[in-house]
Amino acid sequence: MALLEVDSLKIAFELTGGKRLKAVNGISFSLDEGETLALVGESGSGKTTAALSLMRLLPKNAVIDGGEIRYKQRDVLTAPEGMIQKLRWKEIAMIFQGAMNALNPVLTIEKQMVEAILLHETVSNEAAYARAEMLMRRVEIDPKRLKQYPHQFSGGMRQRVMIAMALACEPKIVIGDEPTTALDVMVQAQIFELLESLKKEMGLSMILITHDLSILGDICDKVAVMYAGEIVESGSVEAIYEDARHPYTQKLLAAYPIIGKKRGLPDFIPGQPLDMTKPVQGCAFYSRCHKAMPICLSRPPLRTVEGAHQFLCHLEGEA
Amino acid sequence: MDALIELKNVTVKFPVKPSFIDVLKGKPQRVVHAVNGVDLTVMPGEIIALVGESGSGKTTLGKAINALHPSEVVGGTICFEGEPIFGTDGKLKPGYREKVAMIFQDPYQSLNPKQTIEKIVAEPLMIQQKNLSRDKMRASVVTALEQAGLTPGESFLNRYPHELSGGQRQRVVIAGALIVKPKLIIADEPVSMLDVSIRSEILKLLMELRERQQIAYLFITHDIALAWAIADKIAVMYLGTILEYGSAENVIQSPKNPYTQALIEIMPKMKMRRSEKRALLTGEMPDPIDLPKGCVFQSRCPRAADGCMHEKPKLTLVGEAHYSVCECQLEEMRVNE
Amino acid sequence: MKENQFIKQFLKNKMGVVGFSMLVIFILIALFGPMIVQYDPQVFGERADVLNPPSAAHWLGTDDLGRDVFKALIAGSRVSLIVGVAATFISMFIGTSVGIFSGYLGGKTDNVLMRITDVFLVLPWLPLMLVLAALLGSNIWNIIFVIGITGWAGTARIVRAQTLTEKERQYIERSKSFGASNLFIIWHHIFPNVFPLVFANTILVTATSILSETTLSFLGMGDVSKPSWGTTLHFAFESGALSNKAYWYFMPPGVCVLLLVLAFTLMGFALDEIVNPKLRQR
Amino acid sequence: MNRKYIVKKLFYACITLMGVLLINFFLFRIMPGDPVSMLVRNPNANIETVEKMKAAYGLDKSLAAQFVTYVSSMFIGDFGTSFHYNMPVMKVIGDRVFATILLVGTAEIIAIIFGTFLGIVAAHKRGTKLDVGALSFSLVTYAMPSFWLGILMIAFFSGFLGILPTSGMTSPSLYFAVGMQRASDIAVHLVLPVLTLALVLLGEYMLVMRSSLIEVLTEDYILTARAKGFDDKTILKKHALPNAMIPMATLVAMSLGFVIAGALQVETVFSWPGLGRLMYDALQNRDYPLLQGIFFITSMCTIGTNLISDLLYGYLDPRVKE
Repeated sequence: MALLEVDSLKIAFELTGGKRLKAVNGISFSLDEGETLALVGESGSGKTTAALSLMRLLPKNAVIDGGEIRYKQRDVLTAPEGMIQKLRWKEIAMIFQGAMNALNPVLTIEKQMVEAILLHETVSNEAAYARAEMLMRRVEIDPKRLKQYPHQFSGGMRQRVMIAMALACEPKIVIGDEPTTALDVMVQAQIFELLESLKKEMGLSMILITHDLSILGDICDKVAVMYAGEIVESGSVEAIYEDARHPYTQKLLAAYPIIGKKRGLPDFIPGQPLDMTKPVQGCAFYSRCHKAMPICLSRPPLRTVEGAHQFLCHLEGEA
Repeated sequence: MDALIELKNVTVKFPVKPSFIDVLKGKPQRVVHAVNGVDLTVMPGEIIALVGESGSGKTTLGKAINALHPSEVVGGTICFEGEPIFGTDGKLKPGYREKVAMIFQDPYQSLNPKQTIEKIVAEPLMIQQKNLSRDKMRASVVTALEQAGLTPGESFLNRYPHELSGGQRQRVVIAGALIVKPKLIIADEPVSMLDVSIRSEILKLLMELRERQQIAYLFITHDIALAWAIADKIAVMYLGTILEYGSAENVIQSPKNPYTQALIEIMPKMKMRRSEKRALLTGEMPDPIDLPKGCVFQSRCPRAADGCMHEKPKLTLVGEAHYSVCECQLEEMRVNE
Repeated sequence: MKENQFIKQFLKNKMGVVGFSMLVIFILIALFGPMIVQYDPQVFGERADVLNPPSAAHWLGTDDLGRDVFKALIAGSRVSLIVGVAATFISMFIGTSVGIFSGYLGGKTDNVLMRITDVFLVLPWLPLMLVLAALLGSNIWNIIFVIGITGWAGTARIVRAQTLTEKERQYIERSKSFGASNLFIIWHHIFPNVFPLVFANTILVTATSILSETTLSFLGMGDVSKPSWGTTLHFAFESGALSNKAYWYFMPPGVCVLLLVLAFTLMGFALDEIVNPKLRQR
Repeated sequence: MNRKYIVKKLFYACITLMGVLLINFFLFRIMPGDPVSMLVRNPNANIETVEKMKAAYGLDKSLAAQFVTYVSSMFIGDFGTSFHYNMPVMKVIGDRVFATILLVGTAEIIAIIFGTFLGIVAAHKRGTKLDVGALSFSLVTYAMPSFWLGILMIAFFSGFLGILPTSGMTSPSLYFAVGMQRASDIAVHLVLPVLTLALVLLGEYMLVMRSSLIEVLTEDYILTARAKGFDDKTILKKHALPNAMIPMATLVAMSLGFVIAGALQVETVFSWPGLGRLMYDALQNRDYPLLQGIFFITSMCTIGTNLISDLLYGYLDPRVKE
């Protein structure tokens, strides 16, 4: 049984002037225990909105237009606020993008870590502090630095602190929202290695929100590629890397320069992302697709390649 | 062919603003060694990629070539077409800024939100050719916009940056550089803030401009794979020092320096490698205030020997037009099958 | 943000619209009022006219010298507005220049300018004004000068802080890379981008300036030949209108000051919410 | 907070102090009507007398020497003799300090408590009727000249209701009263001036608290706190307020310095025998030594509170490095 299931979730934002921005348009995915799923998409694809909705952290102007989120068979969207507060951090924790702003600047790291432990668990203060120290050691930071404030850490260190904090209550699922985006490649690799080992150690499930398709091989099991609020293709990382079927996925994969491949300019996708405040007719990728046909102006079907590998396209899709 | 730009032993040292107490105590002035003795030559129409992590001094070096630092913090000589860019009086030679333009990283930040596209693109002319008539200026702006792929140029003149997409903005930035008809463009991470799907579009434009106008590029990037894709030569920088330099093929396919090897090693390969072990550098780049005595990379180098701690290694020829400060192989390297 | 967008946002803000309408009314009164209603503070009324309650002849009654309170209010509106706006102009000019140059040039210039600003920030403004007004004499231009010269320090600090953010922007760097001079950058890049903040601040400083003028005049430092609302209040208080329960004498000028200052404050707050995106209502 | 920051701020405060002294020195040097120039204008005064006079006031020395004498006498608390009271300025001021501190202190405490509270409530319930009400109230008190508010208070509480005294600090009939009787008499006289001053301050505090808190509530770390499972109240108390209080605390500390001088309006209206009233009288009487003394003292207060505000900021915000 899946740990987390999302079923045709739809989310819109109500903007000033009566406009509606449809950020997420009916996405479905599931996450098993110990599994890592990547939600991949470029800016405006709705991936962060989707992630925030899993913990019901959406801003006030967001409206759920339909669909369901089930964690351990319980409905998340309709649960009372008190239940959700117990779910947060204890069951599902989050590593935010840019830990500089996500950490409270006037509180010590220790305080921010311990408060979460004390909120969710009935342990003594000493035990909570001891766990904080243990966590710091685990993410390879001197526990003495618990007494320091966020601004005293480098970017990579802050992200490690954020990871330690996310693990404080031993959650089942950790959501990483672009956890390495602002970091250097070397530090990014270090963070992924750390996450990978922590995952194995603690049997964590993870959802990785990222714009970077190229890093999936380091840490993920399966991928959902998002475009304009929809999942256009999903499957195992191998399937996406080696047998991508959706034209967007294919083109996106070809947009990365890869060392070892033939030298030369990578591919690109002409045009611009959709204006999500306007209604979409048919396939959302139509205007930028190099294989667009007249039929693409009607809704594309969801096709299954094999197993969990699915894509949303009128074309049969050849590798 | 004569070199377009030639750097000889270029250093950039920023004095650290001393605290009040330090002044009272008479502590010696501390210095950030951002760039430490770089030699580099750019030929006309050549693309050189300067690769390094943040803090490696790559952007500082780019700005030094663009004469953006006050001349007193820059040491060594920078020659443009054989002539030093600073006169003996420490002043920048006139006309230099029309030959060397810079493109900045963030297309959202490098355009003034209060200005129209016309004004943004015309800015270099407003500064450098104050007597130009309005009509002529507008004609140049339109030409530059169209060269940068924004057609028809007229339709963009009265628009504001926030009305454009990220890719279009970066094209505006490029148009603003083209308008002075430069021979060298220093491109500081020109595509790193853009969505991956449109990056190559911008890169393609830059390559086309080189073909058409013989523009040389100093391409500053943290992404060694990108450098591999577009550059003729690659220089790998660490802590203000070039550790390895040579043709893209040589540097990528037979890297001699352990740091280059580590950088290549961690680049995404678009395949599963979760179970594979790999050589991963630990720690972070040290503070450029107190430079280590020997090799700048010693503190993180898995192969650092005693000699590396004491003597500063020099770039030496390690292959055909291929230089490196050392020739150590990291273990577990599997470069380019 | 483009101008028409800015206006649209402002029109959506209830506080801003209310404040703006109130201000327009006061400006109309100040502009045309004195043309319609003649008032000469040197002409006193008959003994029978002293401290009369409101009547058809005197809509708001008369003061202790038999002068019409309503007419005094109309005449005072012009003085209060002129002094408030002119003094603000001086404050903003000094404050913005000091702030921009201090922030942009940095280093020693910044240090010197900021230490001067510190001095002006801590000088107790009301006593200083009183002393200066006493020193220079009570004429309207001196009052404008005094309020203007004591009110710029806060603005300088705010503008400096904003300039510090502005000067780190990449388009400044870009401009420098083309060889732009400091003045070019300040004029083309820094000023247009700190302007919205300066504008919002101007409105709030105007409110303060009007209050300062009223206070100065109330304390007897006003220009008696050009009586403002504060002057009227001064005479009301000195003549014991309070103990005589001559509400028509001391209430209306105060209400006028309150409404005018409120108009500016409301607008300033509305502008602040537009300029400072973090305060914007989602 | 580190030592560098403290030393730097102390150093700046000293520079500011010197600036203030300089202005104070020249301002009163060019004021018309100092005793010597008064004498010079007198046709009967002979040159000898004038010279003697000048020597007595040190006016024959160079400007720099005069300044040094002036500064050193300021620091030993020698402000000269009041023309009007014919007593040392220090003594005259000393007699009045208590009244001002009592007035300002009480008003500040009330304003801080209610201003902060209202600001928090308004920000927390942003957009509701409660917010609009609190906001309107604050904007109105903020826009009101404080002396006029005082007049309204007098008109309402004394004139209309006739329940509270309108002026002074004590009743003439109880002039010689001591102990509880005196204390309660002062307390009754204190109500209106304190209320007036508190209302004026409260408006500003509420507005600052409100916008500061609203700004903090949009920060990313508030989202983190929500993600951790805290309820709104805890987030407000433990995460938002410690940040939002920083500008508030520094503002309060800073405004404390201004209030002492700013109480002048309220003291004038209520004939409260404090420093403000004293200053106003000194100005009317052209009592320059006294004026200079008060000016110096109030400036010192502002410099002091400014320094406190800076240090408080350094203490509350760990990000302050230098």
